[in-house]
Amino acid sequence: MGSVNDRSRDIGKFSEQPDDDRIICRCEEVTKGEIRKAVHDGMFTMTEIRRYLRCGMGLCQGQTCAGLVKGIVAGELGISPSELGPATSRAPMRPVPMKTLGNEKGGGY
Amino acid sequence: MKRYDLIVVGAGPSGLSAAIEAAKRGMSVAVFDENAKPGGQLFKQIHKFFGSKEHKAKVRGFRIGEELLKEASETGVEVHLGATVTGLYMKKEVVVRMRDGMQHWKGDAVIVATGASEKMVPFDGWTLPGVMGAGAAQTLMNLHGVKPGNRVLMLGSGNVGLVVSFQLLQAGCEVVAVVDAAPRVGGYGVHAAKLARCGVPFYLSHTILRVEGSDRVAGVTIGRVNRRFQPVPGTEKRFDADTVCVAVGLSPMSQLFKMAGCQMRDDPKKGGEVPVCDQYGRTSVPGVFAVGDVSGIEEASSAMIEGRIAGVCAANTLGFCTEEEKTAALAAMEKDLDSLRQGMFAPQNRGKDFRTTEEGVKISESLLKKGYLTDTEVGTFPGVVRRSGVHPVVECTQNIPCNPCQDVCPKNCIRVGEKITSLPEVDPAAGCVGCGMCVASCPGQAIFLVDEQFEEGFAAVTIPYEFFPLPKAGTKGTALGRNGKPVCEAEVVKVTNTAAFDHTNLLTMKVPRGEAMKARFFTC
Amino acid sequence: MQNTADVVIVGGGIIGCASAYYLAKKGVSVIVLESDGSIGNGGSSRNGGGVRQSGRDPRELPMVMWGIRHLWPTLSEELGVDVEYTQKGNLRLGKTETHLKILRKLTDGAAACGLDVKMIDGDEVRRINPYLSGEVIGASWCPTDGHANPLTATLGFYKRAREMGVRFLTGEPVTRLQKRKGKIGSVITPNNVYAGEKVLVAAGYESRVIAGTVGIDIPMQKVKVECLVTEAEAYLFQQMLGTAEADFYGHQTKHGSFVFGGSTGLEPCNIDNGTPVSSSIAASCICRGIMKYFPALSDAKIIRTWAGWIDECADKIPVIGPVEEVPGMYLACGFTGHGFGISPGAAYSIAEIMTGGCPPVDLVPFRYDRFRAKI
Amino acid sequence: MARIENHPILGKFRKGRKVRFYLDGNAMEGFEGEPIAAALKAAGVIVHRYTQKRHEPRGIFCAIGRCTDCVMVVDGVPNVRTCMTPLAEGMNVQTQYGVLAKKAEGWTGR
Repeated sequence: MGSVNDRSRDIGKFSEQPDDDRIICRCEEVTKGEIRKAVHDGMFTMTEIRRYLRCGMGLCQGQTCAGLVKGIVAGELGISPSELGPATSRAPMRPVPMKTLGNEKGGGY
Repeated sequence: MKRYDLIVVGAGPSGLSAAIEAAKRGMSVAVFDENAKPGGQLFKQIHKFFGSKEHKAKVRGFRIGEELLKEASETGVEVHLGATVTGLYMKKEVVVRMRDGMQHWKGDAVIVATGASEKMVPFDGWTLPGVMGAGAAQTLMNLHGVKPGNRVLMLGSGNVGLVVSFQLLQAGCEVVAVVDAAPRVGGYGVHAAKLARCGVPFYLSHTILRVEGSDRVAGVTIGRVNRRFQPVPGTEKRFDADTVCVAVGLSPMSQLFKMAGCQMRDDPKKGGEVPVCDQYGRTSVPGVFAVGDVSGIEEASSAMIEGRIAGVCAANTLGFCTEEEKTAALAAMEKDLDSLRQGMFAPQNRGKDFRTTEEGVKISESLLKKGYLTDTEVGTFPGVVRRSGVHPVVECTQNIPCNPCQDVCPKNCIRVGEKITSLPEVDPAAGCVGCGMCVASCPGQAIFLVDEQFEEGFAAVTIPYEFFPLPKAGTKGTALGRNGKPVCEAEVVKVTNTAAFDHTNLLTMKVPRGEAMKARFFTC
Repeated sequence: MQNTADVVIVGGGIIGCASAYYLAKKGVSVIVLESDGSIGNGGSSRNGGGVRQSGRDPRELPMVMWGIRHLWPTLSEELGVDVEYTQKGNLRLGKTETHLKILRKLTDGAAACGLDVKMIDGDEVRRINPYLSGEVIGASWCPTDGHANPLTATLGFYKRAREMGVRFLTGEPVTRLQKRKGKIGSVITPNNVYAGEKVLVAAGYESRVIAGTVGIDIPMQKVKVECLVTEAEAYLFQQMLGTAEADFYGHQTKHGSFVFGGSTGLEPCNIDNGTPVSSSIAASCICRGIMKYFPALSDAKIIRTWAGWIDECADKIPVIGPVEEVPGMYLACGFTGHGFGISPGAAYSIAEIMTGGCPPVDLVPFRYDRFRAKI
Repeated sequence: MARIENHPILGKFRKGRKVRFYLDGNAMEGFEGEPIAAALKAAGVIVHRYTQKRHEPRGIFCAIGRCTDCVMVVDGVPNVRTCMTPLAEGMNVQTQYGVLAKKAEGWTGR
């Protein structure tokens, strides 16, 4: 994300589409319409979209929907998905119960 | 903190291969994998692999997995299963969940081989139980012995969609259709042909309009799409299916690299977000490597070589082998890798629209649109000859990197030549003894033995057969054509199987002489 | 490209976004420059979501109390985004006499400022929150404290300000400020030069470097703190929680996840790899901290951890207000890890003072030149 | 029958001993050590949970522990990935509604 991103640039008006009610993020049940609307609310990056709508922040951490969301956001902004840059990835890579995560042993602990 | 010379994340084909090469050179190597069994996706791959001897061609995926595991254990690689790497932290520290606790390890080098996950495409009803990834279906039937459904519609005609469709048939499911929005079959034509002759219909330029059902899949409606992938009204077709499998590609599971601060790139040709790597798999973070699908989606065969290359490279960087040893080892590996990356389906050719083969033969439009060669087209390919006596008919019509047919024939009837992607040619003069090794070895099941002088008025056609129940000699039934439609009555005259065939039965059927070049499957 | 506005704000975190919003409400034209690719990608989205008064330095109390009374309750409606503000009280827990001593001191100070906060015993604590372990022997209890969602609150201010015509530019790192004829003049980035009558620097720790380019230094340091979040769980409680020892702090969110932050004690020494990255030991440490207080949460699965830099001021309260040495320049930084709850009040005050109005609370305690040697 | 008795390539599947477990209180049979999801699938159970917001049914989707669509309440613990969790004798498996083993107050639809 090296280049300046003007958040006031004209991306056209939001218009409804017939498949807006379709679920895209299966975990958090976020629809295509919600994602498209969020772009028009100014959420121009994958990070902002995630934080605004929670898509990709559920149990699977975006494993299934990240690419789909990216495509929708890019389409709405009129850019190529690769220009959007990656969403962040955070540990743990799989859900870990608190009692397990808190139980450090071996390997020096 | 415990430190290894090399930590490998993922015990799939590429990860194990990397570990083996490193351990061979004296490195202490630990491999962590979250699954209960090692081998990654190899143990779900029950089909025979393409390639050459060097690539373990004609060996079934799960057997390659077994060989890799044996090699890993012989070279002293520590493989930890049920060990989930939860993060790749600063200074190449790996935190692993093992059972009820967390372990911290460090590696002087870390090779990440976490593989890929299935891509998805949303459609109305895609969240209904019964819609699943093709890989999920493969896991259920090939690992757990449970049928994913009874009547399955496959979305996606790439190699995964085609291979899994065939495996569904082998598991006893019905495949009601293979559907793809693209205008042409994406995977190898030989994989499509295996399905088509079993009667599976192909719907190219079609998409799923909706999946019906309240609590589970109760039916699927597809429709044709125009060039802009928009549905064409009035072309709807409904299937009574209980399962939909989605095989629309794979995307690298590259999260660990992002966490480790590696420079990333979104590359559609590699399947998604991948770390920026050099030819040895080195990422922008020194000592962190990427191999296999996580560095870009390819076949398991190339993933294994990539792994070996990174293993050697890591050994060299850390002083476990000299520059000369590295150069020598890599030369052979890079040659093998290069030969796999040739032909129409090579990574660099993705999306290209080939009309003729390297030899200048026109590619079958019917194969690309319906999954089968027409009876008239088949004679234009160099593997298809007609002569007296038993002889192979090789219906291999695209340039793919594969040559076991050439290697297994004791009489040198079949020639691929130096270039592994060339179309196999059948030498009309060579003396075929009808051993059937070529039929059983062809990973694409595209070779048949034909004897047009079998009996007065009758020909014998030998086909590869990998289904249960297995017909017995004397069984009367129907010969099906390449398109899966009945051609004529047929009688099984012989069914053979030897250890060398590895579960590919050779079924010889007697058909009227005029149908010898049309009959390609048997049903009763 | 119009690079001139009445006010140029350096920093697109919650302070920058909220200030832009309150300024825009007054009809002021605003440009916001954010160095990161995303809005609010610093501490604004990496905190525990506390909207609390208890446990704060008495100098901060009037501002945060005013914000909780006047701004937070209607913020969701005002911004058109659910900021998930929940005002169900704050329990600051203690397990030892030493803890209780710390808590009593904080409570006495806050009560003297007029805050409704008191010490309660272990049984009373468990009456409010029955999931707390028997190890808890007492707590401070402030019923008007609460929590909100930092992600939607930050982006909500941004969204509303943008709708009102504020120009936001991301990926636009400010390299220096430039004075002109003794006053603030322009704001310079590698790509552009921006000019404003007034400039607000609200760039977290980076404010120190940026203010330094016009000769102003704020004594603060960068401290990396870490948080984690569980999967969504059944609803257990609605209070904001903290501990005397800062083992952990956090709450259960509207969608059911528990968000907790905590301390390993190594925060000032932590490093990163270009972005604030979790350390390998913090999440485990926070889990152990939580389970001592909440045995019921031991099966809850952690799905994500994150880290963020906080701009810790030498005396642990922020710098808010004008810089007389550079007329036209204003500072809002050094929030020391408790900037989220106070942000609407701080931003509202900033907007008032930058437009010649009267801020609702006295800004003198937050002066940029208040720092003195101890002897 | 959803179990593959004899596979043309793989032959007979090696399974653990037969065990009894419970789905929403009803006794079921499966093989020890196989994923809970496989045992359920073999028994014709397809719906694993109903979602929090829309109350829609979900089942096996990835089968390798990535998508978490197949989660259920197992021995009282919600959000357990049934495709990855080995079946054990006497396990108490429950359909998950949102994050609970029963429909919350005011739950509409299924």
